[in-house]
Amino acid sequence: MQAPPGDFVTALSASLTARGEQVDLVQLESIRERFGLDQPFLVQYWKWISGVLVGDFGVSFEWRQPVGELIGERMALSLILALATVLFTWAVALPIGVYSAVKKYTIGDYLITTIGFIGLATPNFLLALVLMYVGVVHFGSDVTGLFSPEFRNAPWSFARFKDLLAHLWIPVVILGTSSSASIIRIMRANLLDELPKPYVTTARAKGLSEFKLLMTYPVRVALSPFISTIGWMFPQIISGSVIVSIVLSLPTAGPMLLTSLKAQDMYLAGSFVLLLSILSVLGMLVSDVLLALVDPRVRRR
Amino acid sequence: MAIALPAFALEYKEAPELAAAVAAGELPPVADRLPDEPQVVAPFNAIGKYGNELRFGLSGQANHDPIRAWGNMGLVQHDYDSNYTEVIPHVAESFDVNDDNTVFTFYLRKGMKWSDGTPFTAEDIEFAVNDILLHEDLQPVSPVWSAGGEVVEFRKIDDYTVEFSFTVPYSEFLYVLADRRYLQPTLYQKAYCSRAHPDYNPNLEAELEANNLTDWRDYLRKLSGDPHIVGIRFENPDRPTLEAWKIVVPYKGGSTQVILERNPFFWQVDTEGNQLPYINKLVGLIYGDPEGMLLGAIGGDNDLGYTIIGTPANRPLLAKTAKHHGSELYPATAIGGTSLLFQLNLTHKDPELRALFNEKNFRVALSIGFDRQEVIDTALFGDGVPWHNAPFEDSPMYHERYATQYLKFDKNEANSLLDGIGLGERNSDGIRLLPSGRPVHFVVEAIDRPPERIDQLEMMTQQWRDNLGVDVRPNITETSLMFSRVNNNNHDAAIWSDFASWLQGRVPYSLVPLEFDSRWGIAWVDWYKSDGKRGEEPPDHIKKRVYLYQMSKGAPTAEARIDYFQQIAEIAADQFETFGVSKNMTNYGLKKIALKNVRPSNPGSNQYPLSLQRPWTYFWDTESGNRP
Amino acid sequence: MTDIDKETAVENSPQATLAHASQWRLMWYNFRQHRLAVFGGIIILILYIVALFAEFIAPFDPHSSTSKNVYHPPQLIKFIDHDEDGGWSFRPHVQQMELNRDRVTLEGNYTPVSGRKVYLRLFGKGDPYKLWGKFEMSRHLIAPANPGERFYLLGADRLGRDMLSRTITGTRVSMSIGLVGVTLSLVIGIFLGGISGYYRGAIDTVVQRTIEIMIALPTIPLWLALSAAMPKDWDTVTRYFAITIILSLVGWTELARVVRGRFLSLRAEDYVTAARLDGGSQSRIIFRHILPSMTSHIIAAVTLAIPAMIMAETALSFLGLGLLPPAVSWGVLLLEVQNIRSIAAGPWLFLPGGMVLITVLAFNFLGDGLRDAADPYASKGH
Amino acid sequence: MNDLSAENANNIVLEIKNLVTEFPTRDGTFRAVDDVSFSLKAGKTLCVVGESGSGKSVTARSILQILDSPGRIVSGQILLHSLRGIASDADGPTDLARLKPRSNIIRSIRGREIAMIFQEPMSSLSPVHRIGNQIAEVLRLHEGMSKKQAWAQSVNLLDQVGISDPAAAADRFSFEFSGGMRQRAMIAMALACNPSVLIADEPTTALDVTTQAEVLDLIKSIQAERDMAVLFITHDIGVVAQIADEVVVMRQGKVLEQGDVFGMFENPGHPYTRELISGARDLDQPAAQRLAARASRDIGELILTATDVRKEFTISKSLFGLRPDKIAVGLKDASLELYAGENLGIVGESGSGKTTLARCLQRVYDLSSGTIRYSDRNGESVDLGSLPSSQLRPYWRDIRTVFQDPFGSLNPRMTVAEIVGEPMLVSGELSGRDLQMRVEELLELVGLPASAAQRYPHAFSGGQRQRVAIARAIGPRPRIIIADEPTSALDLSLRAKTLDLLLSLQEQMDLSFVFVTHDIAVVRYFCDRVAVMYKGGIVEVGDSETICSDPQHPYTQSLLSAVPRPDPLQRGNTRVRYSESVD
Repeated sequence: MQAPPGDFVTALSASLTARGEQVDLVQLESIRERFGLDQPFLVQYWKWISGVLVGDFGVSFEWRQPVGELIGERMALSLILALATVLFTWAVALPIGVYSAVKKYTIGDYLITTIGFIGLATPNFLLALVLMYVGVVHFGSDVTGLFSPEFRNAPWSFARFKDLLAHLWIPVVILGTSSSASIIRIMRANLLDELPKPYVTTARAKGLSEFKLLMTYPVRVALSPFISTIGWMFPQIISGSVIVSIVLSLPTAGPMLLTSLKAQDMYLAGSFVLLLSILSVLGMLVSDVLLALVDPRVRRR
Repeated sequence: MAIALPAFALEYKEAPELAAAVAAGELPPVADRLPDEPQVVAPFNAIGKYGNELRFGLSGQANHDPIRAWGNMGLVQHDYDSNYTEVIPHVAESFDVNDDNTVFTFYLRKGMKWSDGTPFTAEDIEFAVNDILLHEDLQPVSPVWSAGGEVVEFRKIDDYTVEFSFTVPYSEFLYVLADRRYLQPTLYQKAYCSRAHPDYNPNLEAELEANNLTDWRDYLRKLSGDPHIVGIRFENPDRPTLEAWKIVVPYKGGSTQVILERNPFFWQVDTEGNQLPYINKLVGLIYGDPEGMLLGAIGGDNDLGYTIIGTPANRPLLAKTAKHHGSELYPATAIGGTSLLFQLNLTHKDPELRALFNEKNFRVALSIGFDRQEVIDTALFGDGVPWHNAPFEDSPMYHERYATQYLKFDKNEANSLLDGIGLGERNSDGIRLLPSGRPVHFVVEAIDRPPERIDQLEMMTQQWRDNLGVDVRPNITETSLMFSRVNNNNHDAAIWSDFASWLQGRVPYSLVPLEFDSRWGIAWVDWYKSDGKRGEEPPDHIKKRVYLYQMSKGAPTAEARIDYFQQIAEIAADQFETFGVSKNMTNYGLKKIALKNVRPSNPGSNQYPLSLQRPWTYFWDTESGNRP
Repeated sequence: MTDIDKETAVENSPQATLAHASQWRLMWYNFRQHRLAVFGGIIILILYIVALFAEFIAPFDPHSSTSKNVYHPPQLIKFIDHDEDGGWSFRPHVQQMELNRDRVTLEGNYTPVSGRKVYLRLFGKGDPYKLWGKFEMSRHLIAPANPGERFYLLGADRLGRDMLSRTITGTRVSMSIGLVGVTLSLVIGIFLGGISGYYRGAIDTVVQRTIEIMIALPTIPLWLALSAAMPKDWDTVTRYFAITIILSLVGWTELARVVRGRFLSLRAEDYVTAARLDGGSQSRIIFRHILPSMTSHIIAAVTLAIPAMIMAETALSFLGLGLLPPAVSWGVLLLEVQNIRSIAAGPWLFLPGGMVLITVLAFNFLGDGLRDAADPYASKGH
Repeated sequence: MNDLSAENANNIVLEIKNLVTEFPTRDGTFRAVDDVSFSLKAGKTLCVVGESGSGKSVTARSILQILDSPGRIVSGQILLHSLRGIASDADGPTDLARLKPRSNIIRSIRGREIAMIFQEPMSSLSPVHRIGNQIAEVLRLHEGMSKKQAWAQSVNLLDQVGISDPAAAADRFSFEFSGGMRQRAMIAMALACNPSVLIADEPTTALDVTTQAEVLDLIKSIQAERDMAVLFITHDIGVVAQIADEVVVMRQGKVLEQGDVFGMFENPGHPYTRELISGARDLDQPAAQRLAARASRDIGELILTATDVRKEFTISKSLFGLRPDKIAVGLKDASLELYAGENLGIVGESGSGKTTLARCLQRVYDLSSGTIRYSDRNGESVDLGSLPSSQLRPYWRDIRTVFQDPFGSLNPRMTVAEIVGEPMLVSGELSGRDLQMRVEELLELVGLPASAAQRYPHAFSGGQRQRVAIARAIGPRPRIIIADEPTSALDLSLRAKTLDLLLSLQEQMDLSFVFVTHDIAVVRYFCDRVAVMYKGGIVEVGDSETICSDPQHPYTQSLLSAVPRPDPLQRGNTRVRYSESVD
């Protein structure tokens, strides 16, 4: 973050003069030493990190507020968006993956893989903009942001939660399309490995119906690699959500990260990157734990 | 227009919400809330109805302009009806200026109160000026507060009279007090803000600790706004203000909307004694990026707005969708200047490029070397007139030669001019060569917004390469990176756009290199800024212009000021340092048709914000009086 | 001597010709079965040819703009030309359109000019250009019959520049970024994957942990930080390479995992132990015995990595941190239409987005087909 | 139909008449089962024997219509005369062939009237479901039992099939069971609904000899108890001789001969049957060729001695991969001698450490402790155990290996010429024209046409690939060849031929063999001396004939008694069970 030339103060003076404010160089100098920006990089970094360990994420230069206050709700919303996308992806990818594996090399299979790839291939920021435009112009729906105006600053209540869900479907669909494509292919590959296995024939010899047999045995076995891939996909969803949030002006971590990076607001930007990374590592941890729960082989070995 | 009506003849009325509060005993009756003689304002269309809310949009990084557009409370303000050439009383009831423009006396309204009910007296102004503006921790103060090298001297004559005096004539000072950037005198209530002030609050250290701050200046900013950047004042809902609406949902990092509500002690009434403002609440929706704001506007979420969304490219879209939510196009007029100001770096560090740029014929060749009409038809959809960075014909400041010389496209003349200054040779790609054999190649610095400015630049550089064999490359970068390069004089050329109206309150930076905006002579700007300690001494013709400009600040009459500017423009026309592309044209934002008392148009530049129209007289012309 | 038993007499059924088939012929035989993969391969071949001869194939100079054609809609090529007296002749042409703009709302709309046609000619003369910066040429694949006229098969952008030419020119940058970036991450991937796969022990754990950390980092914020750190005054070419390096810095982890996985499974094969017992040196075992059987898998992994790179380039450009105008790539073209007015003014402006879609689809099908065909021995037919 | 008297015709449970099953493939339809007819009688075991690809397994699967796609029954009848259960309605037997594979009727028969067990113990049970649940599922499906009832019954069934502590076993997963226990669980699942027919598709092929013997006894006892008809599919003549009542011999989809087991073994009708039986019997005694060779030239001097060779494997490392915290002992202080020109056998069940010993002799593994003294051509002896692997190269030319899996031991991407020529090319001994000459000579030696040189491994059958592996082994004129179960992946008929080839090569090239196997018959045929291994240790060493006829160590005795003799007359001799002595 420190790499770009100049620092917060040069960015501040730039944005002010851009709007006709008259800011004197000497005044800028006083702001710089008040924020401790004139100290060497390592000193600043050490002060910040030691603060983070004890829960104080430093103060944002631009907003003169503790970073903790600023990013609190935004990180929570980022988490909600990511979780919603994961659930959406699972709900979509699982059945489609199973269908395309069972109906291998039929029209249905090719159709689904193509649609899946289209989801993977369309740049999601483009999809976001077009969806937003269509939403506003043709349906007149209030699309921007995660809350309609009256709920934006309201305390957390069930009504606000309902309002959140009403707005959440657009970003979730956009993010979901790109991630579900790869998951469908993984599920299909896993299932194709399991179908010819002998325990499937044993189950058939026991007299189970095809559908029941499919669901209880091969799908159940193919589920465990499926869950572990979700863990690996979490970071991808997090970073994808940054772009989509910027386009849709969502009150999540994305837009604020971009503006803080451009304003070179070090502590704010640093905290975001730190927390986003922790979030994705947590995602992977959760998926590993889930894997152990689902697959006895992992548990008992 | 503000006419002084005898206030006592009126029976005051107030908004229903306030009447209820008065009945419940939370508020004193309206008569006690208003000053003895409240300012009486005649609404533009008609007497309004009290109504619920008005919505506006804002976007971008720490952008306060759209919020403060609704209320700037200077002692005086520009007069909308005199096209901003005159200054009229505002917070001050009246004012006198001595005949040699050195002493300015202001008379306040008796009984006028802050939004928390405490009386507003000369003591508050004295505290704001002497204890904050001129406090040594906040030096140096902006040059506008001094004249002839001497800082302003402030004297409180009695509870309702104050006096500002200078050693030399400074007629422009009234325009400084009217400017939205210098509202310090009426910004700080002594009782409320003294807790943050070292001289008044003994246990300041403890309070700083409690708010985990380390510096009293941060505490002052948190309470009542940044003393240097007055725009930053909407973070504290308890801040006592004189504005028509006070902040309720503050503008903080990460907030998605800002809400301001009616100030029950607002000191203005309409001609029928109704306490203003008519509209109860202002809701500012914060968007992540300009596209989001445009979408909000198309969806009807912006009742009155022209900044950011009002570009020529958006106009067809705004026009088409306005019908769906009862809006109409709202003109944001131009007060002068050009859509793209092209500035070659005349104090370039590379001697060969410096010599080339300082050749007047080179600059003339560039100006007449591209087809302005083609650029206007393409990048500005034909909505433009070739023009340099100067006031328009209808402005008293108009200088015909400086505004219109070398505008006609003449490819052959341009090429012969270039041959004339020794650039006859060309390399295999057809690019002209400098005497040293180096190809004529340089980079123009530009920021990534607004899009139509980049389009104009791309077309100009394309035509220079094809028509003249001069290889100019645009380098489109992020604002802060461009400034860190240009301010250190490491650029070849740079572009911006400017509203050169040459009216008071703004340095005409394409005439005199006194601010870092004058990117054509950064070394000279350094020289003036450091009183000669840094930078480069400018040639005589620039020194003469700066002298004339300093004199214009003290010009006793408007005609004297115009004469000074005509002389400056005459010298600048001879030098022809910079050139423009097209007149700044009227851009169009959106306004709800049902919103009344709104002036037919407003200048696009944020130097003359909406507040000069007295937006507290706006009202919803619907039977419920509420937003449709 | 024991007699040659019955089994060696391999009758000359189709299997026989296969017997001599080397690994590559076998893969090709298997690959041909995938209709979709073959189709994908053809599209990619065409795209790379277009990328190679971009200047020739594009009808106009991508930068030349004309005010009369701002947001000009796409024109349909009509092949049969009916002249006045009812006769017809085979002369491909497009209907000329004219712009008139509403003074107040600046809304422009195009109306056909009756009787005015722009004729097209194959290999006609058009805007002069320098193929690969060296060969002075002016012939284009399709050019207007009489020079000076212009046609817009895929519409024009906000400066009246021909979208078809700009998209074709963009192909060169976007497709090559994918290639260069992937080769870079391939080299790193094979090297690190190989080491950790072959030597195991400490090296392996170290490499594995770095891979996991790299994957854990959310890419976009990382790119934001890296790109923000990139000095902005580099010209487009250095910026282009800096971006490919950034992309490959993150891309190699996937390839390293594939390579390591293959290495581990092959190490356990008997014929690798046999090769060691035959006295083969370390390098001979790796390059003569292990690597050949991995090339097919690496190719499959590569073809799946390229689309990810192309998508990344568009994402970077969107954030304004990738290539910037006046460079032309699909990412830049998408950046320019990343606004509401473009959606309203001209949906055809989103063609580059479509090109990204087609390319990624083609690469994925090709990659899938290659991966299935990669192991001629493992998959004994479907 | 054979000459059995009419009265036991009435207890025919299942009759197959002129069954034809086909597989449509890319290059034309492949007829796997061609006009097969036979019938199963209650309480009787019918063995279908044939080599791989003979269609025996497809026939079995056709009965329950669980053919892998795209296989389907073209014609013929499968008549089920089940005495009880839903199918025995008035109008006689139901023809399973006519039923649609997905119909309810066929499903109600599967697992209820006809049950089936399979060959792959490893993957025939789902790894993620508890054993108890997988058994209970059959009960709840067909008998409509409640969850609790079904669980109790499955614990009871596990007890019946001889699994110790059945209640705990029901709770565990398949990967926590040994091969034998898994097969018992499969049988328990098959018996759940007391079916009238049990189809066993090579259930013991993948098991060790001792475990196989126990499973065969289990099936025998259950059949007697429940008067069940058993269709037993195998390729092992020994197993047929032990358990079959009637035998059907199949080859390439056709039934060559069927009849009573004793009649069949006395005077086999069809020449192919004769060859099968004699092939098994020949193997069961010392090779004539070997005895002749030994007569003409006796065993030479000592060339390889391994003393107290110990090998430990680290299973899992501690957190930072520094100290191994869990180790498994692969080999416990094994000592062995090999004389020039001799065939030393190493026999033992899976997990006995015989392959580890072979790898240690060849120094593929580093030894944990112990020495391997090898005296080379000019008499100098060296301890291979202590040499670093870089100096082993010359010795790897004298001691060569032939691997077990023909498919895994040849590099699929190299031609036969490159594979066989590799040792000589690497050592720089030969190149170009003379290398090619040498390769063709070697191929001749192992009985492959010179034209095979340019072909790739995928063009050859298992037997031919093993010959290429042998050619590679003898390339650098070695003195010792360590063969790790080279014949166990081959069909019976091929096994003898390969062993004969090795014997003839021994004579021509003065080789000595270390032959690792689990097949006692091969030991008697090929080896002069044999070492018997059990759980990492050598329990007995000695002349192969004496050991096979008069074993001293109790484990060797139990091992030999478990081997199914290819002679029905020796059926049912007393079985010795070896209970592990506490060591």
